[in-house]
Amino acid sequence: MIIISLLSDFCLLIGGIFTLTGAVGLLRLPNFYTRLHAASVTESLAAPLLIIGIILDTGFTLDSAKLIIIIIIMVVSSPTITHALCRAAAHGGYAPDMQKKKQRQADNRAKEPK
Amino acid sequence: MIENLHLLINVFLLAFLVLIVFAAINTNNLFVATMLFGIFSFVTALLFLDLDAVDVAFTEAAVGAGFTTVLMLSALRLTGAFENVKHRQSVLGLFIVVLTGAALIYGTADFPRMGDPNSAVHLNLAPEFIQLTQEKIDIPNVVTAVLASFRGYDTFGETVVVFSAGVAVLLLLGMGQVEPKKEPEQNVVLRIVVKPIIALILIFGLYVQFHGDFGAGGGFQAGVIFASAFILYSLVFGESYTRKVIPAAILPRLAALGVLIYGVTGLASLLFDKPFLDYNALSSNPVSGQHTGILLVEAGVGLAVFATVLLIFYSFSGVNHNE
Amino acid sequence: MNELLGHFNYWIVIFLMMMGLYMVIASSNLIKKLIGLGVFQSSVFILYITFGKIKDGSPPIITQNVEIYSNPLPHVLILTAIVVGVATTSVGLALIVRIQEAYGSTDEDDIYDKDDFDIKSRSIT
Amino acid sequence: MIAAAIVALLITLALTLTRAFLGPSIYDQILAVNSFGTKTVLLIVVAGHALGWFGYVDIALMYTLVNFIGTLAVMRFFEQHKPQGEQ
Repeated sequence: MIIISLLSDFCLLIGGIFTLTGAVGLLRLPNFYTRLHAASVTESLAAPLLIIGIILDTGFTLDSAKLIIIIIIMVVSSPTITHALCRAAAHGGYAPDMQKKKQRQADNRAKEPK
Repeated sequence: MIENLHLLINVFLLAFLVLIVFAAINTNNLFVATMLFGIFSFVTALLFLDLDAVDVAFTEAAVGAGFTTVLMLSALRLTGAFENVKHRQSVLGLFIVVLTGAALIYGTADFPRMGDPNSAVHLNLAPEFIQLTQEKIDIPNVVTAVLASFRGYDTFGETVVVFSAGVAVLLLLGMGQVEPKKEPEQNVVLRIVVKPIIALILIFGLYVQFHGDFGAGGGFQAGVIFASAFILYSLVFGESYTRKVIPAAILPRLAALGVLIYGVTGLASLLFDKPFLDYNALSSNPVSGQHTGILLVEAGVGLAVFATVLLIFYSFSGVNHNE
Repeated sequence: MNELLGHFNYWIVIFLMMMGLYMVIASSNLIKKLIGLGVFQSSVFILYITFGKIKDGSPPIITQNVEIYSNPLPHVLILTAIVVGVATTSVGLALIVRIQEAYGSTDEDDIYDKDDFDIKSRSIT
Repeated sequence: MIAAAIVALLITLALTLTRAFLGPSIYDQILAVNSFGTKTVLLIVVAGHALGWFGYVDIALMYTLVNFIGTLAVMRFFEQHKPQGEQ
């Protein structure tokens, strides 16, 4: 039983670290698409990990069955929302500014020789 | 340890609430204000959960965070999303608000401390209700027992209020028509993901409806959850298809039917020389009579709330703004 | 310190309430006024539920081995109040949509201006 | 360890809320609000287990669904409204 308890603690720890990482990314990264990336990718891993940590602690009950359903919904719905949001942003005139980045690189290259 | 965690969560949630309202005051974009109001409801419900009010948290999450947000958004679609940038000079308003707040905070000095078991609120009525629920009704959830049986008359009034709100919205906006050309664009991923989730929401709604005696849930919440499945369907597949699944004309009748089920359950007890809404009359055994009564009444509430919520949603989405 | 923690919730709730009131007074947009009313409403709900809490109590759902239950009456009251609150909000929103159709604006100042104009033109003709 | 997870989630919520306030574009705010909802579900599950909230699982399930529907509704109505609004 101590192994399950340790495993549960491990899941909670890793899940907590990932959620924090995602939040820092959401706050610090420079533009919308990178923030979307940070928030959604960490979420897909952190959410199941945290809930699995709780499931291991509760044992095999009705509650844990419902928690598994929550995991399934989250794993399906979270990427869907990300996809729809990204699509809406891209179609809504908020396209990623590739041009600018190339421009920036070109500027950097132009600067370097000096 | 657990005490400290309670305190930490409490303080954090209250701070979130204050920050969210500050941001909502400062923004000019009404879309953002509505979204912030949505998460305000979320955090409120979380706070209710920490304060032992499971049923209230459930209702706030379903009704406050879910339905109100959708409703406000569909109103914003018709009215425009931006507020005038000029803010009204309201030194007087600020003065009134500060004065009222100071008076109220002065008043809190006489309040009982939070969680005090000897405060006047807890000494009367509540212990009796808990006692009586165990003796006479024999269902675990005291809130459902008080809601549907002890204060059944009051809940009947509230169901009628919800019904008449639906009628008022119908009178103001009408049911409208939806042109098929206004359908949302095709998004294959959304369509595939949403279908099983709708089925799951419907099953969850039934579970909440019938599990209300034993845990959090009941007619109010189940009605909104059921309606939200159809709202989700119309968000993804388009309004005109939803109107084929549930025709607009049937909804007022369903809402009236729900109120009618409630009323007839009350009248049935009158037939047996008992007071209105006294469910003991419904069966030879008083306790099982109560069970039957609560089941019927909750079904009526669920049906009425479901139909009214969907009716209001149809009314808002049926208005054609640009004509 | 104990005294402070015992009343902390009430103070924040009143602060929230006043912010909702300020939103109703200060913003001229009708929808924002409704949001302010919603904030006010929710803070009253929190106040009631705070009254119902008993320290170390558990939710009012009867289970074995539990002695203290929190007060179920505020819960019942607030549960129905939430649903009725949404019903009234929806009627308010419907009224705002009609105002938008009639006046072309949901801003209170614009609506007053248009009303004045109409009265004047009627008096001229 | 469960306490640490709760603290991590609370800090996460605070950071996410900051992004929801800062913007700068509406899509950032939608993203932050959706992320806030998901983190709330996680907080309910973890804190509910640690503090013994009754019936927290049902409410977490409800929140997941409401969050999904709410975010979809925001995006749908924002798209529909777009032609009129300025940004």
